[in-house]
Amino acid sequence: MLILECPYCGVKAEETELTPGYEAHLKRFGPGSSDEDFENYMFARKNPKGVHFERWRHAYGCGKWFLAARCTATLEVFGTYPAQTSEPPAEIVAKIKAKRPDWKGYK
Amino acid sequence: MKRYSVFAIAREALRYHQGWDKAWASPAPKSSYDVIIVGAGGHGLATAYYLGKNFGITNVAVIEKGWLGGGNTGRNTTIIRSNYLQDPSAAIYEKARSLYEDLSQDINYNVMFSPRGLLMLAQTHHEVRGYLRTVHANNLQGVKTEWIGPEKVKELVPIINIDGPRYPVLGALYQARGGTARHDAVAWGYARACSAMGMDIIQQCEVTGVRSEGGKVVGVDTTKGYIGTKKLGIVVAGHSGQVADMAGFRLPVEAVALQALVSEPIKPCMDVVVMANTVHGYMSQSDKGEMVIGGGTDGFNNFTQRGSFHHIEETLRALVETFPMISRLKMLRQWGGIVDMTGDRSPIISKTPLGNCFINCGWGTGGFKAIPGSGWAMAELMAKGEPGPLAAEFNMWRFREGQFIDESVAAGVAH
Amino acid sequence: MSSRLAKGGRLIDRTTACEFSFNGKRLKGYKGDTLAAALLANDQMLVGRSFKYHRPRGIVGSGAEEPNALVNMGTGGRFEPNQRTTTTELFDGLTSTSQNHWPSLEFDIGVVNNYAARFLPAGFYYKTFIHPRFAWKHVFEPIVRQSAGLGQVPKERDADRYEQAYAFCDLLIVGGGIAGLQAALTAAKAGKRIWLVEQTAHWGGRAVVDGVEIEGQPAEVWVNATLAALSKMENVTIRNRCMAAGSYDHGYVLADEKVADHTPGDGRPRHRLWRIRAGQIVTATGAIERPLSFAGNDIPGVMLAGAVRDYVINFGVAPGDRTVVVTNNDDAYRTAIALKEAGLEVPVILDARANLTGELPAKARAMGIRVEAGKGIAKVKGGKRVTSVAICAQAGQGAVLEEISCDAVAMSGGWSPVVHLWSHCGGKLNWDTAKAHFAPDPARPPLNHDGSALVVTAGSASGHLLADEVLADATRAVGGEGAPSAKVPHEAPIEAVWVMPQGAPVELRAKMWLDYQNDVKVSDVQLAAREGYTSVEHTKRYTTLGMATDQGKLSNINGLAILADSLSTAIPQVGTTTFRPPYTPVTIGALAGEARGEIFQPLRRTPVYDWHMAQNAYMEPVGLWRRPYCYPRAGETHEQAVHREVLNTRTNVGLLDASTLGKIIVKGPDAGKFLDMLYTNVMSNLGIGKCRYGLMCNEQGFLSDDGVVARIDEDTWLCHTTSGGADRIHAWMEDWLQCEWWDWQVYTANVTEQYAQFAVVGPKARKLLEKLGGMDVSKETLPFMQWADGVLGGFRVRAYRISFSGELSYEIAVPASEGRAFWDALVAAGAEFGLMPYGTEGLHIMRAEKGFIMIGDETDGTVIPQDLNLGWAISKKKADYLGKRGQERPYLASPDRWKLVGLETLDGSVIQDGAYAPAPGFNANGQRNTQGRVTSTYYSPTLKRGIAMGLVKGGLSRIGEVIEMTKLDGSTQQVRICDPVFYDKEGEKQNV
Amino acid sequence: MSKIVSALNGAKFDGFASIREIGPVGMITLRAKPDVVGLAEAVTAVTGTPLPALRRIEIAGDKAAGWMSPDEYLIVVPYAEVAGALAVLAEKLAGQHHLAVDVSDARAVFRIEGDKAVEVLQKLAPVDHATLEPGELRRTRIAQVAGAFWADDKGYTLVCFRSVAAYVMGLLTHSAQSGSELF
Ligand SMILES: Cc1cc2nc3c(=O)[nH]c(=O)nc-3n(C[C@H](O)[C@H](O)[C@H](O)COP(=O)(O)OP(=O)(O)OC[C@H]3O[C@@H](n4cnc5c(N)ncnc54)[C@H](O)[C@@H]3O)c2cc1C
Ligand SMILES: NC(=O)c1ccc[n+]([C@@H]2O[C@H](COP(=O)([O-])OP(=O)(O)OC[C@H]3O[C@@H](n4cnc5c(N)ncnc54)[C@H](O)[C@@H]3O)[C@@H](O)[C@H]2O)c1
Ligand SMILES: Cc1cc2nc3c(=O)[nH]c(=O)nc-3n(C[C@H](O)[C@H](O)[C@H](O)COP(=O)(O)O)c2cc1C
Ligand SMILES: [Zn+2]
Repeated sequence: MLILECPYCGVKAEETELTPGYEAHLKRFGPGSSDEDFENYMFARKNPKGVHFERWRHAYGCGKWFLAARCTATLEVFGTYPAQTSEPPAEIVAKIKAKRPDWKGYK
Repeated sequence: MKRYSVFAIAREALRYHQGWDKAWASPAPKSSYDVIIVGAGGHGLATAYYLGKNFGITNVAVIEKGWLGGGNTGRNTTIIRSNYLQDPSAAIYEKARSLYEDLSQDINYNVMFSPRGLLMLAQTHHEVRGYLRTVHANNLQGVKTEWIGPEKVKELVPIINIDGPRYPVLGALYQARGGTARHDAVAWGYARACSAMGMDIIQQCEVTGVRSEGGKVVGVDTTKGYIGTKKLGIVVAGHSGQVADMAGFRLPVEAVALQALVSEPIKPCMDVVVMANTVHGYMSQSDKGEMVIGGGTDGFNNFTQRGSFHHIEETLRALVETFPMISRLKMLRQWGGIVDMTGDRSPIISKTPLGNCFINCGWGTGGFKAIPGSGWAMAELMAKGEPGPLAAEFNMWRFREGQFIDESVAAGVAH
Repeated sequence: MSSRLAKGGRLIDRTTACEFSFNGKRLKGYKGDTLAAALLANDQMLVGRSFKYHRPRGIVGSGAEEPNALVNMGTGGRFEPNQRTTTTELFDGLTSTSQNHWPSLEFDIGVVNNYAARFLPAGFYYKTFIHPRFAWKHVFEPIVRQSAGLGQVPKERDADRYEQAYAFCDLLIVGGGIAGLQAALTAAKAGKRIWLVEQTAHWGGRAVVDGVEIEGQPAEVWVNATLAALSKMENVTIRNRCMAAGSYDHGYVLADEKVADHTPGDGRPRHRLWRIRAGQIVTATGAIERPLSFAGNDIPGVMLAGAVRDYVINFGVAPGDRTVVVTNNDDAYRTAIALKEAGLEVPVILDARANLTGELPAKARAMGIRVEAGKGIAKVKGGKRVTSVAICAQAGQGAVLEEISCDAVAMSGGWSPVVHLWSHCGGKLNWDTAKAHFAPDPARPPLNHDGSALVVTAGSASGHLLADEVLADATRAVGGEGAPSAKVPHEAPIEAVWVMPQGAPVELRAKMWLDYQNDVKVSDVQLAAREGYTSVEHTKRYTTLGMATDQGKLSNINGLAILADSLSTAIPQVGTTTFRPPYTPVTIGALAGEARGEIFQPLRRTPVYDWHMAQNAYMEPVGLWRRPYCYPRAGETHEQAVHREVLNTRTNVGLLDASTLGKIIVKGPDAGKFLDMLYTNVMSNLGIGKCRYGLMCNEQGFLSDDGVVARIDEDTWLCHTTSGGADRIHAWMEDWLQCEWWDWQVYTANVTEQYAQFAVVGPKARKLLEKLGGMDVSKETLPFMQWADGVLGGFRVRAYRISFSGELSYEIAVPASEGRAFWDALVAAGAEFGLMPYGTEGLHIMRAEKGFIMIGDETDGTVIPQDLNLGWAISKKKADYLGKRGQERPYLASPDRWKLVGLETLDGSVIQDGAYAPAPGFNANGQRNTQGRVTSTYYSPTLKRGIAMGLVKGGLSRIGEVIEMTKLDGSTQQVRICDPVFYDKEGEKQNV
Repeated sequence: MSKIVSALNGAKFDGFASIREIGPVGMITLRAKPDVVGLAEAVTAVTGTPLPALRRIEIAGDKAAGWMSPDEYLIVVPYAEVAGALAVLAEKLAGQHHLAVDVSDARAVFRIEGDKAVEVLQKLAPVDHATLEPGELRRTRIAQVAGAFWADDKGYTLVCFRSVAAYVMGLLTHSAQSGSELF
């Protein structure tokens, strides 16, 4: 039963106040994109056993989507940040690297 | 291998059961095999078994990182049914169900297949229409199901509350020869049968890398060293993403936790399996007497084999409404498994971008019932290099083409 | 013979007697007794039967660990099976019956299994009952099932209520022994917000029974003082009768408070489930004593030494007159001493260890108790109770040296820390060879959300067995210093004993019970090992060791030690099975909490809900809404009512409560652009005051919702969604705005519930509105597909000229607070026009008569708009919209897709719901080929025949063709493909 | 205006805390980013309060302004004054990207009062009351539905959606029953 801090309203929300939204930082491919790009956008998932960047919505609170860096094996949360972010923030990446030296990085 | 029978038991009883052999051998890996199956869950073991039985391929190793049957095969609610809506699903699940009918005799291991009847309650008009559709479809697919009214539901399940104020039971989709089997026995029985054919089941051995040459698989790195192989079958359920990654491709799969629980045992009170999808709960009573109850999935990637507790609460609320008598039973144990959910919630039995490497995954919340059929189809795919009709539509390219096999459409879920 | 002692009993109140019954016998106990203590006080040694062999079972323990003494308790709505007598507080009027036997506890037919035990070893059913095939289901399984299951089945609805509550703290301390109390006090003084929970009704744990001295006083004095100090502290919350059931990720702990189990029917909730979110969890859960494995160790009268001591000291109950003590450690001597001090006989203490150097053996000897070193029990004799023990050397094979008559045996195989809450979220254990137990490894704790230790352990839960160490550990666990001093006798080390005697032959091992409830013996574990079920998890599942209702609290460690021995490996190599919640079973009612009956789920009501109910409307769930399906009149079937409602609407005027329809406002400079992405057609060019029907698809291209969009002003649109779709579509809009197009200037607001919305439908609709008066609703001022604000009958309204029925139709929105009054006004004014309300089924039929699709009927998540001939609503001009790329995929673009058509039977009958159209031949899997299916099918009261829509290969190009459709009885019927618009194809009626 | 009826028409329950459905209360959802020019003035003009900061509600008599999200405010005014308030907002925020809508009828409002009023909420919402600051508006989950509440010295005001008012009343009633006090 996770708790994640909403970066918008600062509430340490328990999971039941949130709705999960799976992998973050997906790039949308629309008309004109290749079959492969579209398939990857829609379906291919990193699904790592380890550090994962993912989407959550503070559905029962401020209603905002935010992103979280979380380990899917230990459920440790390295940080949360606004959804209006194209790549994981540097300080979160640094924190993960410090804690998980063998982490292969976000890409 | 010593045949199991009541006579064998009697003979052994006289000497305090000192004479039984190992159910399966635990050899060290050979340097190479014709086929390696990664994952000794039900699907992996059944694949190996039918490779041997149907194709005579026995130079096979099944490699398991933990103890065989310890993945989802060892932690599911054992529901077996084939009343699926879409043709490809109905075909493979019915194949599996029919193989279950005489699996105990086939592998000389009592898997306790118990076709006690299964019903899926319809509690809204929408669900009624969805299940009627399934009955019509099943009739054409050769799957025997029927629609029954609320009185018949009550007759089959005396402990049910059919006129709950919120969601009265309007009828049910009934599969008389759906039911349950003893989950561990399925894994153990197949393992024993594979071992008897000379296959190697190598436990406590994790695959850590997949090696290829010229676009074709040549072997795997494991915690017990490198092992060569001509063909590789990846059958690792919740860990499919990880092993696919080793083989260099990505899957339309997310791993999430699915939970289940049992109550304390009570005397027999419910002979059939009941699924109530409107309120999200399903329940059966095991031969030991516990009520076996399936919970929901988390909506986030999770490899911990434990889920969030509120799903258990949601399930129990639903079931207390449907079966008021369970309120004063007690939850004895809860647990979770890591299920592999695909983009259309249907499985993948497919060739892969890597030559001679095949994958069987995506059974998600409902693959126990499919074990014999899936093994049968996967063995055919691996032996021939091309899918047979059972597997054909479950290829991994269907997502790109948009050819979904979507079961959720009939108001159903996939347990 | 077990009996009540004349004196003693810390916990009982001899002045308050409680009458209770067991198997119909009326018995007496005292307030403060557990049911187990009271049963023992009445010499009720035999309390149940084991699971598999139906062997006689007596009380072994005194708390949560008890595997045997389970009863059916209560009657009617308070009946409960498998109630653990050792944790059940006695109350006046308690009724109980024993379990798992027939016809009676004393004479149980099922005991034949016991005589056949040799033929029923672990896993026997996997090896047999294989032939003949049908026999398993029809012969063997029924027998297996009939003998399985413990307690009886509750028959009535639960008479009690339950509740749940949230709590938050810095530190949750689990366990109210001296470790828990000390940890709580230390942390509380440091200012932390503390919760302290204890599962029993009492404080102090073992120390108060064991005669420990703290700060020079009996432990009880320190316990009371500490408790008093804690109770005064604002930052401390204390709960007894409150069991921490499980620790979950990120510091979530469930604790089950048994509020009124001991005072049933007093009006309070029976249980309260606390959902505690703790910064950190301190488990001070103590240790559990292990049985010893000797032959006959399951005969009633053989008990844990600590439990025997508990009964004597806490309840003034003697489990036996002559108790033999058997042990491998010093702690059990406390029991011998307590028995002796209570004036009871201890004929001998058998200690498996050769050298006894501790203070307690010396004290026992000094009290005149015979102590035998290096000895053990070869066999316990007796049937339904112990009659004697045969003594042997621990070292040998069990040659009997002497037989000693006795009526009870107190055994101790050492103590195992309670690690459940530590282990569930991943805490690891170390094997401590010196103490012969698994203890938490502080270096490998379960992790919290920030990567810190989620759990720390304190006291015996850490593996410390001596009170001074316990207190020091508890202080350290919460970062404190300076523990109170405790005086404890020096204890010599334990010596691990896994079978007694060491070289016991198989005949004896087949009589040594590990799991008392599930009848798993030493020989069963050895068999599992022999057969290759060598992982401890395999052994568990093959033998069912530890899977009973006590979850192996007594048996697990002994079992894995036997397994390790059988495999000639070390215990840590074997490891433990997985610890899973709950710690002890939790009532399902408590887990369901308040969510029963009326508040099982939210039931969404429109402002007119009460009116519908007062009319006896037949309601149907639509999402969480409840909507009238039809309004049957006296003597009418639902079907008749629906037909009447349809015909009346088509000839007079009908009234529909459409308040559930989703209404979302979308506003901003980029709102038009946004809606053009969301809908398949163009919304940006919709004129102010106008309405347009639109479709929404998901990114895959599948149709997900539809509805009418109204342009309110320059930068505001109002989007109607389906009733079930409002929240989903609103969330979907926000998702795109927040996560993809966050630089677009668009705001949304879900105003679904702000309005009551009613459809006034039928040829006389306009007349009715004109009668109410206040705004011009003429064709000229308010033409089809336009809207206007105004006043009707004195109400502020927004009227839309839209039609889902093909009739002249207005949808009129008023503020929800005025909804009921407006509805009443319509009903009153409508009387002269023959107004009748109609329900969802009438709505569905009328839309089907018109060939309008319904989300959820014509769509099922696999259908694209093109399949439904809705190409006209898909803009060809737009470069992009959600779903466009998905629809370009080969399978979605294929000309072979099934497309929407009308369907009618040749004889006018109604096609069955869900019917398929078979096509010639079979597919590669032997399934009949198909060419289509019905999506909506009704009897049309307007046309007086069956009408349907369906998806058929080839679609409208096949109009006029006759195909077959399935029937449930396996036959088929002939059906003609036709235009899906069955009624008023030119749309003349709605445009008037 | 007798035809205006709140969701439960003033239902009441007295247990260890007293529960009252009140209303109708005038409410406006105002969506705008805090940096919108004139926003604070506009809000003050309709409520007499300052623009609320993160998670705060500013109360002035029967009017209030609450922070709902980074771009959303809740404006509370007497029911009859909503139209006027909307007009003021429209005027003051003209030309600025914003959205102001009347949601008075989409809501149900409850008062929970009594010494142990907080215990009623502790049974229903996953909220640590000790961490709430005075004047904090908490949006959260009330059992199975969304809700928001804030405290004053007499008790709590709880807001939920109108369609689930009866459900919420059921929850509050269940929770406030005498004999089920938590502490
Ligand atoms: C709680 C729950 C309830 C369920 N209920 C039902 C039900 O009622 N009916 C139904 O039909 N289905 C049900 N299912 C689904 C069903 O259990 C699964 O679909 C099925 O068991 C999958 O079998 P498998 O052999 O593919 O996977 P598994 O049994 O999980 O086997 C995969 C194996 O691969 C091993 N592995 C993974 N990675 C590696 C590696 N790198 N190297 C070596 N080995 C590896 C794993 O250790 C594991 O043993 C349920 C699942 C769960 C979790
Ligand atoms: N000498 C020995 O061999 C030996 C062995 C064991 C214990 N002891 C003695 O026992 C005492 C240990 O003190 P302690 O405080 O560590 O343990 P304890 O056993 O005295 O107290 C633990 C308490 O935790 C409670 N508890 C356990 N699980 C719980 C749960 N899930 N929820 C709520 N409550 C729960 C128990 O009911 C018990 O009251 C010391 O006096 C020690 O000397 C001695
Ligand atoms: C169908 C089924 C029935 C079960 N019955 C019991 C039971 O009676 N007692 C028990 O302790 N566990 C029971 N379990 C749960 C297992 O003990 C175990 O929790 C589960 O297999 C998952 O493994 P794990 O908890 O070791 O991770 C059952 C599991 C299944 C799948
Ligand atoms: Zn937030």
